[in-house]
Amino acid sequence: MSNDGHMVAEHTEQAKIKLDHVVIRFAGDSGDGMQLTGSQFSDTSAMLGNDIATFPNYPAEIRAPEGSVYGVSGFQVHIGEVEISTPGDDVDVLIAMNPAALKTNFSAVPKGKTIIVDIDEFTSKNLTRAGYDQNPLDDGSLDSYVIIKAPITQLSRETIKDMGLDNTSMNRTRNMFALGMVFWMFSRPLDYTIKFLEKKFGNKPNIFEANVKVLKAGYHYAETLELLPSAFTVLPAKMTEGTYRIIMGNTATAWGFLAAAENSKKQLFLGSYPITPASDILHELSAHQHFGVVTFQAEDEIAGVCSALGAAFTGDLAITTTSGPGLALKSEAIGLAVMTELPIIIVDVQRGGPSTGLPTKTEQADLLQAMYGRNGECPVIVVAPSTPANCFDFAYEASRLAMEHMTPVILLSDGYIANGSAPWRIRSIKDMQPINPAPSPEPEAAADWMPYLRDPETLARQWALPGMAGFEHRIGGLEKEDFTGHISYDPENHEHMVKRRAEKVKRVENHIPEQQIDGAQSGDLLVVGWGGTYGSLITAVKSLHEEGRSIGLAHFNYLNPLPRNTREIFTRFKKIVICELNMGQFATLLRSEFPEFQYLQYNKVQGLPFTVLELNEHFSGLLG
Amino acid sequence: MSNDGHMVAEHTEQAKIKLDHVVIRFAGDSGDGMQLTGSQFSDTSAMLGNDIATFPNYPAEIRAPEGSVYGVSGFQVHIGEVEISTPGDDVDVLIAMNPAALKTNFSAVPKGKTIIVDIDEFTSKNLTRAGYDQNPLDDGSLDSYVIIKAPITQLSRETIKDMGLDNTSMNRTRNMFALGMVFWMFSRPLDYTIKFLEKKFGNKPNIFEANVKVLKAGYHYAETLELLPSAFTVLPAKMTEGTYRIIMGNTATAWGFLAAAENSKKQLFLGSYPITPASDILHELSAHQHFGVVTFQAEDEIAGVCSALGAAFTGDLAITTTSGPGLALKSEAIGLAVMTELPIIIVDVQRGGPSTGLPTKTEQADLLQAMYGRNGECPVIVVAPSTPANCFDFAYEASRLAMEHMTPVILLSDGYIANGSAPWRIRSIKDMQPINPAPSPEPEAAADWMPYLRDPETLARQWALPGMAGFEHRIGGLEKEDFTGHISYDPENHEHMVKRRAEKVKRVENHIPEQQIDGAQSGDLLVVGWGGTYGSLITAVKSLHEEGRSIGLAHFNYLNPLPRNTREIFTRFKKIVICELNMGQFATLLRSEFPEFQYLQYNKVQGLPFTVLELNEHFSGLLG
Amino acid sequence: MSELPNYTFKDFASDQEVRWCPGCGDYVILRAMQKALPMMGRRREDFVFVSGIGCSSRFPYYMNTYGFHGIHGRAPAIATGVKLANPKLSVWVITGDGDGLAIGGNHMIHAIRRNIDLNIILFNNKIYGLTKGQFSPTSDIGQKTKSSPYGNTQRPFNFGELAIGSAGQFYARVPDNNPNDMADIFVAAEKHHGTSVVEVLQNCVIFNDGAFDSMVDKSVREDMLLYLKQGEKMIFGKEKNKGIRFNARQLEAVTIGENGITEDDILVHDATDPNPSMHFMLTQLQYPLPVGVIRSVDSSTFEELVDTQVSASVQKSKFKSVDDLLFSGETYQV
Amino acid sequence: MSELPNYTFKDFASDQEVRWCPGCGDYVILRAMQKALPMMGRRREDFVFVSGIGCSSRFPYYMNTYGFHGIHGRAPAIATGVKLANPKLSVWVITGDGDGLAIGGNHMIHAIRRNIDLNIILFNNKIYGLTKGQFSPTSDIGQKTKSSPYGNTQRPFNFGELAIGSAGQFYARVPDNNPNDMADIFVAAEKHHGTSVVEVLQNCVIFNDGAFDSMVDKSVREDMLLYLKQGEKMIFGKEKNKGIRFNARQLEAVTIGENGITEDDILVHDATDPNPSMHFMLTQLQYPLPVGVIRSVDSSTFEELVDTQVSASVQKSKFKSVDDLLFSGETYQV
Ligand SMILES: Cc1ncc(C[n+]2csc(CCOP(=O)(O)OP(=O)(O)O)c2C)c(N)n1
Ligand SMILES: Cc1ncc(C[n+]2csc(CCOP(=O)(O)OP(=O)(O)O)c2C)c(N)n1
Ligand code: SF4
Ligand code: SF4
Ligand SMILES: [Mg+2]
Ligand SMILES: [Mg+2]
Repeated sequence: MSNDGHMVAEHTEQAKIKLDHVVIRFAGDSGDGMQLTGSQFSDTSAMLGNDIATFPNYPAEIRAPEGSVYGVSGFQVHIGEVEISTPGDDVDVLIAMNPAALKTNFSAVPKGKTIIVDIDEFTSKNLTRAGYDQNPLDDGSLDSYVIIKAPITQLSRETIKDMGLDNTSMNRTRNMFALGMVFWMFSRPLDYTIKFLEKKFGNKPNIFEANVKVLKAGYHYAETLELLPSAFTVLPAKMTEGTYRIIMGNTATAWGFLAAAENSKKQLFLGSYPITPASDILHELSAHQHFGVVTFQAEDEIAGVCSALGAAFTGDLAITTTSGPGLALKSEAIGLAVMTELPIIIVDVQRGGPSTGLPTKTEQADLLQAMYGRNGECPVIVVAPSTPANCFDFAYEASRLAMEHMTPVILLSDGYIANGSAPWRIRSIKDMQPINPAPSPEPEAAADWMPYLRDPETLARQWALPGMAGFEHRIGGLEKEDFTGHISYDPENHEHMVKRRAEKVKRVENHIPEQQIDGAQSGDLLVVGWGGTYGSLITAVKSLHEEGRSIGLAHFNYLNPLPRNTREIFTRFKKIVICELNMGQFATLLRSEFPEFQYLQYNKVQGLPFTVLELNEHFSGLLG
Repeated sequence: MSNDGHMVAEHTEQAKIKLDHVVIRFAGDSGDGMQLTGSQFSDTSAMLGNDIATFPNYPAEIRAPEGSVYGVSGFQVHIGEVEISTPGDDVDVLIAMNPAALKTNFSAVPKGKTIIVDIDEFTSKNLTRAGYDQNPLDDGSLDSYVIIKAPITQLSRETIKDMGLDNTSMNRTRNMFALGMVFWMFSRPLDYTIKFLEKKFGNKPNIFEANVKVLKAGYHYAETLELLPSAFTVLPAKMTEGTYRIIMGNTATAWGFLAAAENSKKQLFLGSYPITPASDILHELSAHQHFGVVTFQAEDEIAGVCSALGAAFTGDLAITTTSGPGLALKSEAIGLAVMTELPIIIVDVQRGGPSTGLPTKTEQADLLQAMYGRNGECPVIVVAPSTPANCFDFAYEASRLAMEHMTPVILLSDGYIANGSAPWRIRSIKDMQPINPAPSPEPEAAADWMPYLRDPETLARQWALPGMAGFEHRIGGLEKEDFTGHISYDPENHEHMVKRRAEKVKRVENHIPEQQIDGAQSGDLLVVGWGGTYGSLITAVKSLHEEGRSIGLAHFNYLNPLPRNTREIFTRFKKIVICELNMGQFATLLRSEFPEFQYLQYNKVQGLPFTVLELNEHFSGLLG
Repeated sequence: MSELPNYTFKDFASDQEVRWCPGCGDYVILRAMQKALPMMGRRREDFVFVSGIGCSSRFPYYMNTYGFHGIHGRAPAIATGVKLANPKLSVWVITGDGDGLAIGGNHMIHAIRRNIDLNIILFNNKIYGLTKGQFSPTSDIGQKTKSSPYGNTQRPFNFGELAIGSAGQFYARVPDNNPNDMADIFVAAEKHHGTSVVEVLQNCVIFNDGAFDSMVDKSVREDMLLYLKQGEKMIFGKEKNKGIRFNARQLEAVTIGENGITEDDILVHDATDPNPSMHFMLTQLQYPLPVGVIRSVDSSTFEELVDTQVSASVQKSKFKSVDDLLFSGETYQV
Repeated sequence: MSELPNYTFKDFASDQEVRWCPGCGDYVILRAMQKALPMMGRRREDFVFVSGIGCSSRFPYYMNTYGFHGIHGRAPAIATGVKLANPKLSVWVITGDGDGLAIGGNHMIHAIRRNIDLNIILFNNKIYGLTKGQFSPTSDIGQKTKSSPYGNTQRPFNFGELAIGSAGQFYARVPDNNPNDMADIFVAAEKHHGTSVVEVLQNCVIFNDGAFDSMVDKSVREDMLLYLKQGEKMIFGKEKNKGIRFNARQLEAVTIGENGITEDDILVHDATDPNPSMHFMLTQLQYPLPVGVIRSVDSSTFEELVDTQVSASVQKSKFKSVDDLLFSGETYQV
């Protein structure tokens, strides 16, 4: 290995494979702006027509000491000309802004792939902080990688040394240098980012100019040196025609609710208490007050859900958002929503548990809590989005089901899709399925109206709102007589009502689509998944199916009730394997619902998504 | 029908069947002292060697308007010379102190049985209040019953008219008159009750005397008139020799904890918030401070369980008690107990749900909440007592398991056994299974001690207590590295710890007894139940088994983990029917655990226990 | 909208039979409320009563208005949702000392500090009634109850003190033996702009009978209670010869004509003083016990601030439909 | 029990690397605590730090004592269990303005009113730090945060006012830029018999930088802060010519020598006055902002009352073993 003072790319021949997709990870100190750098890269790629998927990886600390391993922040982008469903397993190009970033991200890079480092940061102080005894750039441990050693700091400062900026501001431009390099590597234009910088630093022309200069310097540096692997150019993916935007899962969830409110002509009310990784939905909706949205940051999760219940009683489309520990706290109040038959939507963006667990990591271990985590017989509708983009659809769908069926709905998102982003083909909300909330009674009906009058088909009760003359009524958590809504301790009425509430949820199956299968429609192996694992599962299943294997994927978005053809689908395959980021919660559900099938399980509880590789191996094994 | 001004018994010939057990229900206004009357009767019977079971039935209101149907309070006693397992289905003798009491309790009395009424209370005002259009005593509707019309009020007042008591005090003695009558009917002595009254009214000799006078008056009245069916004499039951006492389920639970504290040499700490039907455990333990018990009535359920967790950290035997809605609120903190691997016992005295539901009624619908009602993979031990008396054993057992395995335990009692009472053969606590809590480390061990050092067999971690020098350590809800207890975001460690916690609970199966079967040990029908339904189930199964049918009962007290021979037991029967006071929660569990069996279900969700009759019919049907 | 009907108290009684114990103070409060509502000049359908769990919390079932019998302690949170969803409603919270100050204490103090326009009526009987007699956060030290057979060891809250400590802008205290005074205070609470808190000293005949007798019984109340009137001197006693003055660091009760004290020394009650210092000091008085409106300061309410902000955003926004948002910003064509 | 070791602050630092943002006020508090503990004359193993969730709540991991990092808001409840289980321990609660006053507000006010001997240190940075910048119950009206992009519409708590309104017996306030003063206040909190509440005005450099600068910055603090000293006149200002007097209904800041005001008009600070009226008035002052120990009144603590009652019961009891209970009363033979 040599270091000529500027940049050295070694083993470049290994990297010169034609790629139809590539995974790039930016890693640096929390202060290094890696999230911004990564999203600039992914947005630019999307504009060019690539399909993309991204995944940020924040440190748990807000701002850990500079150069420490637990202060490393990462952002991974997967771009492709093929359809991309996950942020990717293995990293093709790692940008490591300091030794700690290299240390913590190194294991994700397979041999033969590229690592770009800021050589200026590999000082002995930083190496010690990162826990290196020796400099990995010198000790041969990276011999089988493409190492690009760029003096990013020095060159960035050099570029702008005459602009009169202070030290900190100068250092802050480093990420633009790295970005410029990567732009060059993948033949991306700079103009999107320059426009972005203009907006961001509009009132600080000096800073704007410095960043652009450094961005260009990085680009030109890479270009001039011509040592970078340029075979990485990724062509646009074949995606359905239309207008697209890049959207994060949590943003999509928030927007889905906005759309549902407009299409149901309801005011949107959010009662919430911040919690990672759900807070962004609160932030996003708070920023959209201009649609008449009321967001109420409550004193705790219980007040959040209770305020939503009050708003639902008063006729709003009422939401509460949280993550696992918050769902636990809301459980008593969700029971009240079931009893009073009011529509609220509870969003649980799942994270690693139990207890505080791994708050910044992903997991699917709240399914049984969503199903059963309440006293008494207390059924609710449970749905789960499966991609960042369809968070929009299921927020919308959850709203539709809640208001049409007058019952709470739990929406199980997770940290992986909530923080991930992907291109989303935008449709006008006018083209979406209409929402017809349970009706309020007509004034003429007042004389013999009763609060538990039900729609004969859905069993939804009517929604009479405070302020409507003649419909004054009382509801509450004590068991109620059907129709009249009077408190009732009658044993038969209780059993009747328990069954009513169950039946009401069950009948939702008539109002949701049948379950689809991707890949083989029958045959050897049915892979079953739900929620946020779709990307990994479909990628693995598709590739095996394309290889001619008899494998299909039934990926569930509707978890309670299950689609009405579920049993039938299961009969079509010889083997069924249920893949979940938990110990087998959906498997538990399916066993109790359809005990006649044998379910295999594939589980992972590491706070991480499935990798396509491990799925491929496992499925291949099952297929024999 | 005739009314000679005093008392008339009709159809007495029908009642003169020789009975080996009899069910008596006292019913009157909340203010009429029916609970006291009933328990005097049952206690006296127990002293005589009868087996008994009782069940109170309070109104939901504290004190409803006099004479209203929802103000009726009842107390049922089942006494027998055979073994008694339930408070009985059908009432043999009903004492109705007013029309409302007759109205609400009438349906429990089969034709041909006896009803005693206070004729003085059948005024037109009271009849209207009770919702009678006509006087049921006059309209022929009671023709096929043995009606005893006694002028109880008039005679009570008459008895003590010269004692200078005020009106209210005079009326309050009425229940003693009724009790006196029933004592005579069943040839019970008065002295136990007289002793009781002496204690109760020790400082009010006038009142004491009045009550005794009236009690005797009732007794003599019945004796003199000689119209009462005297064939009801119930002989002592054949019970195991020993010292007995009558105990209520909640009291037994409280005492079980006291015993566990003494046998484990731990201070008992209870952090609780009152809720029906669990509050009596708090009351009972508060009354036993003299054992060094600390009871802390917290500001809410969350503070209750959290204070218990703090006390467990500090080395106490720590309990929290509640009912369904409270369990929902505690779920987040139970997750913290799982993560910190601290022993606490959470008692859930189940009641009718969902939400506030039917707070004074019984149900078994919190099982799945107990199993799954927490975020993340969060297993706990779950056990359930099955009779008022063995609430003692399972409170003791829950304490043993929690402290030996260092993990939270949920004890699922229910309103039926918690408020019911039964004879209990007392054993010395010295004869009970010893409790060996997870050890605190020895001072010498300080140097390389770690907070998650585990017992290789149970996987329980050591219990180092604040105040012990050299073992300062930190625990918390974030995922911890095994052994060291350091915060760890490591993916593999997380999966390892998730499995550890599951394994720790699973291994408890090696420390609990195998599941027993009552009745046939193999054959046609295995009845499966759990918790508080034991009395009804065993009575029904035994009677069918004695008739020669091939039926057995596997009644579970250990719900998680299940006894290690569970699967094996299930293989021995042709049919398995799971009987629960819910929609099938244990069935759901069993299906997911042992999907290879076909489970039939028999469910009831009416806030009421099973009746032996309905079980008999159902099982007979299944046996064909 | 048709004209306001001429309501009487009967219009506000529901068809449900009232099920409190005979003699319970709750009856008086119910009657006072049914008398007060017709005086408020509002339509029946615009009243919403929200409660938690407890004897007191049965209240909404007896009112012929909209009602929500919630879960234990959560009424202020539910009511906050109701009020934010429709600020035009007159929203009432009915709660007890257990419901509102034990499990519900947090929602209580947060509602108060936000100054959302709820009217919160707390039935303080110093006991948990519905669960049959455990001590509550207002029970006295030493009080023997089912859960404190040896006497309560937890110091009580002084609710007035707590309400003012939570930045409360309206606090009134009223005994349960004068439905007319009580009705007036309910009307004042409704008129007040912001969170209004009314503490009713309510007798539980079953589990804590006579808890307030030493203060509020007819035979003593004129000597023991200080009936506050806006703008008037704080004078009390059967002979109207006693009053309140400030002395060095706190308020004290004095007798006019004794030790050179004249009426000039007696303070004037001003519930509208924005600075709560005097009101806090009034909550410290045990003898005489001040009743009536202790503090009543109007200022902007939470729902107004929200509404103003939301309306302004709606007006200024370039987005008229969610479609505008979806297609805004960085989109691209494929 | 061996002699008390001669501790230095190093004895109280754990082996965990501190992970707060560089420049965060939390570092100062940590240092002050590690300095204060050796001054308390207690053994290391007797200290227990209990926290909730938040940046602040990471604190126990950095202390080489017993520690319990709990769940959000519940630290006072966990700590109550610790203290009741072993009253000999010195139990500390570390919490934030979100943890302690939003989700944990109820446990906070109940701990305070019970007067259990916990030392509660609330890191008030007027923001939720750990969740990356939402407003908290102490955030200012109008404050722009992630969850209030148009400005916060919720009026804040004044924590001092709330603590005293919760019947608090010890309340102190201290800025985060003077570890020595802070250490002294921690020692005073530990000495105090009953619940001690210390509010630290803590700077969050990332999400709410400079929130207290206008009051506590070195350049202004002598003029803006009122350093309270027990038994001394409340005088402040660079020139020590300003002071606090009572005027008609409240406290006010005046200049000595102006408008005929002399030092005699200036009040003396008495934190030990059992009547909290003056202390409450001090919490109402915005200028100058009082810092130091505002209230410190010793009285019997919750755990003492419990302990006394339990010990008396044990002594009086005829039951020495649970067996005695089981076989007592109404038993019978079969
Ligand atoms: C979550 C929950 N915890 C506990 C209870 C039991 N509970 C019902 S009412 C009540 C206290 C009632 O006291 P208070 O609010 O003073 O009302 P009161 O009956 O005295 O009017 C309790 C503890 C409950 N229903 N729900
Ligand atoms: C039950 C629950 N709800 C919400 C959260 C998310 N959460 C963690 S810390 C926090 C607020 C922290 O604010 P504060 O107490 O002021 O501490 P700081 O970080 O500012 O020191 C929140 C909302 C959680 N961890 N658990
Ligand atoms: S128990 Fe007390 S508060 Fe409840 S209804 Fe009866 S008297 Fe009223
Ligand atoms: S986010 Fe704020 S409070 Fe949290 S560590 Fe960083 S500076 Fe401190
Ligand atoms: Mg009460
Ligand atoms: Mg904070």
